[in-house]
Amino acid sequence: MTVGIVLVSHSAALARATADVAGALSGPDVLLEPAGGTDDGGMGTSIELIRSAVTKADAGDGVLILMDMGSSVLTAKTLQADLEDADLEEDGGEPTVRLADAPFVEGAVAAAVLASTGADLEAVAQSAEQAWSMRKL
Amino acid sequence: MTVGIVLVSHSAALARATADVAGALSGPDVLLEPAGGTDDGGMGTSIELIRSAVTKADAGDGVLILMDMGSSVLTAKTLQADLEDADLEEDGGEPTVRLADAPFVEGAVAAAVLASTGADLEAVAQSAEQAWSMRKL
Amino acid sequence: MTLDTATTIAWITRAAELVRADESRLTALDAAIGDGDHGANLARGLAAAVTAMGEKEPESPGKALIAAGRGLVAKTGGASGPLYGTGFRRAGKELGDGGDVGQVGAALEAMLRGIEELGGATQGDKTIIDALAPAVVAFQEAAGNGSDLHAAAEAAADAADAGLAATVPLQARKGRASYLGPRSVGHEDPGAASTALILRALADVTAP
Amino acid sequence: MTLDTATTIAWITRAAELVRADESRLTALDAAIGDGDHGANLARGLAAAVTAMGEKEPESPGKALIAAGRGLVAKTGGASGPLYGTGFRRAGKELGDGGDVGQVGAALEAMLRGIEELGGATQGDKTIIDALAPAVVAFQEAAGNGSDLHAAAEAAADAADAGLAATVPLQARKGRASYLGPRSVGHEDPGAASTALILRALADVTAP
Ligand SMILES: Nc1ncnc2c1ncn2[C@@H]1O[C@H](COP(=O)(O)OP(=O)(O)O)[C@@H](O)[C@H]1O
Ligand SMILES: Nc1ncnc2c1ncn2[C@@H]1O[C@H](COP(=O)(O)OP(=O)(O)O)[C@@H](O)[C@H]1O
Ligand SMILES: [Mg+2]
Ligand SMILES: [Mg+2]
Ligand SMILES: [Mg+2]
Ligand SMILES: [Mg+2]
Repeated sequence: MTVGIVLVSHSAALARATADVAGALSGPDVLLEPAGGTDDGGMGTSIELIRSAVTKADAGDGVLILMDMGSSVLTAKTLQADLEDADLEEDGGEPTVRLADAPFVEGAVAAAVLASTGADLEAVAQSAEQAWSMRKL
Repeated sequence: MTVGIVLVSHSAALARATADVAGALSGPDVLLEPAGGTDDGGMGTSIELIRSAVTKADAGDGVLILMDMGSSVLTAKTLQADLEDADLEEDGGEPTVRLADAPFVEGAVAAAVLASTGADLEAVAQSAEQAWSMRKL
Repeated sequence: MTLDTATTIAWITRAAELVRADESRLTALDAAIGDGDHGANLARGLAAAVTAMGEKEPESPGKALIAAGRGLVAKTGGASGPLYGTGFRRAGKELGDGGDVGQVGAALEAMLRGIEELGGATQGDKTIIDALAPAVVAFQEAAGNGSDLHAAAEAAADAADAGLAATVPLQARKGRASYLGPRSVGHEDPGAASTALILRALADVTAP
Repeated sequence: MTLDTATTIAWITRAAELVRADESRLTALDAAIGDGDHGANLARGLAAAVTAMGEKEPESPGKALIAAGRGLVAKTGGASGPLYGTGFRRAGKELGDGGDVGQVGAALEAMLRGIEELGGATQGDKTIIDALAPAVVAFQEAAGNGSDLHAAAEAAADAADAGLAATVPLQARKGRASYLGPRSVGHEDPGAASTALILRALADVTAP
């Protein structure tokens, strides 16, 4: 079992760099997909970029989505509602997604490392969310 | 008064992208300096890159340093000790630095926005540190 | 008159026109307390909404609003995209095949609830809600007093304008502007301003 | 013999040799529970330490260690850089112009305290401390029992080797490896391994 991780940011560069930092710790088995910026590369959020990142990250064990702030959060929530609707209306084949309420970088690192151990979606989500209580000094 | 901000990460790309995201909210008056990676561009931390970022970010009102994790934290602490030593031994002209115990991206955004209001170093540091208690969902 | 499919399409098309005409004003408002992209975001999002309705050839007012909502979500790029997009989709689900003044009032209320649920804002937070909530109240009050669709939409648009004006002294508690704390005081909220245009567009297209 | 300036420079130069010779072993240990750069990091850092001592032409053992510490901090690039760098600088300050077995014991203890303070690790966290702490105890015990500098350094190096071996069953609680949780169990800690080499280098250069 390997949970996938999607990183949603206003900034394509921030999503990509965070995926690289977390991937350096988790190793290559965890699919970390950045979904930053608008579909034309500007600052903002694109539901279609997030949707295709979710598809890429999903290996059948579910996908955890981390968001930086503002429109990233609102767009990820909207996608989640969409996928749940589609799952009800259609064949039920949509990936299971869980949104993480977590600090972006610290949550991504914690989630990626735990995902690399084969933990399930709920456990990976909790490790990201517990990153609010980590301290650095 | 404008407090400067230095972003220390293992990854040059992460430090730079975080500076850009925070700068988009704070506007051009706040000096946000990335100090990511080693001095030859690899993953890691360089005390000399941090030192020169601190010098660039300092406008005389002090500099807040945010770190992502691990060696970023240890190297920033070592630089702070160095600067304090130098200040005692020499002419006292070293910049005042304060390390923030904060989530990297969320702390940088909060600090940059508050710095743009002309708040002092301690207030800017506290706004970064309070970012541990923000929630997204 | 009722809000039939053609009028619904005309509403969103008119909203796109009004937003495009005022794009630079909306952008200036967002530059003051946000990141200066609200005008461009919503002009792009509403253009996509119009295109989506054109492609879908919806056979009911409700389906037209759902298509518009999808276009908005897909292309706006900022916080206002998922908010308005979710709002229009909720309104469309509520509206279905209907379109009399009472049904439109219920649809606007569903839009309000959808935006509240997604964004977590309440009145006074200096957002879309500060224009939309009083507009819904005014619409339903007018409808309750026997007004026709146009008169109710006029009342809603006027209430939205008043709600927009009332955002000036507020401190933002949601969205990007909330990062500014007290510095967000003294400006109109860009999202409240675009909401006022969307309701004005409804009044325009329902005029006899 | 005492640890004079030339012997101090020889110590760090020998440590650089031992680390370079075992660079791939250290890297493999770090690849298992970290990011696989400890060998390269420390080879680069100790080379810089040797260069820094050469440039500084230090006139005391203490100043030699301080120069080495600065080189390590400047060039290592990983967590071990500030840790060893701070450790050697603290050791240098403690050592000053001295160099008898008691003074070297005190300097090693200052190194340990400096690393503990900076990194916040204690014995059992699967770090440098797990090799250095028992080494300091063994050195001071040997010195207290009348051993000369070489014998005390041998005792310290042997204790560091034992401390390294004892890191295998531990779960890391500091540094990158701590992210792995239980998966960090079953491997030697790379920092403890390099500490053992640094102490072995001291035994080598103090041999009669
Ligand atoms: N949580 C929220 N609830 C309601 N409205 C919100 C919320 N967050 C932001 N808004 C509205 O969105 C507007 C900004 O939209 P826009 O500029 O398009 O997005 P962004 O802030 O991502 O650049 C704000 O003026 C505000 O009215
Ligand atoms: N807080 C700490 N206290 C003591 N030693 C530590 C600490 N953090 C890391 N280390 C040591 O550093 C070693 C890793 O060093 P290195 O690979 O050079 O750095 P990085 O982890 O930044 O890549 C670990 O094996 C451990 O012994
Ligand atoms: Mg905006
Ligand atoms: Mg924006
Ligand atoms: Mg390493
Ligand atoms: Mg490293």
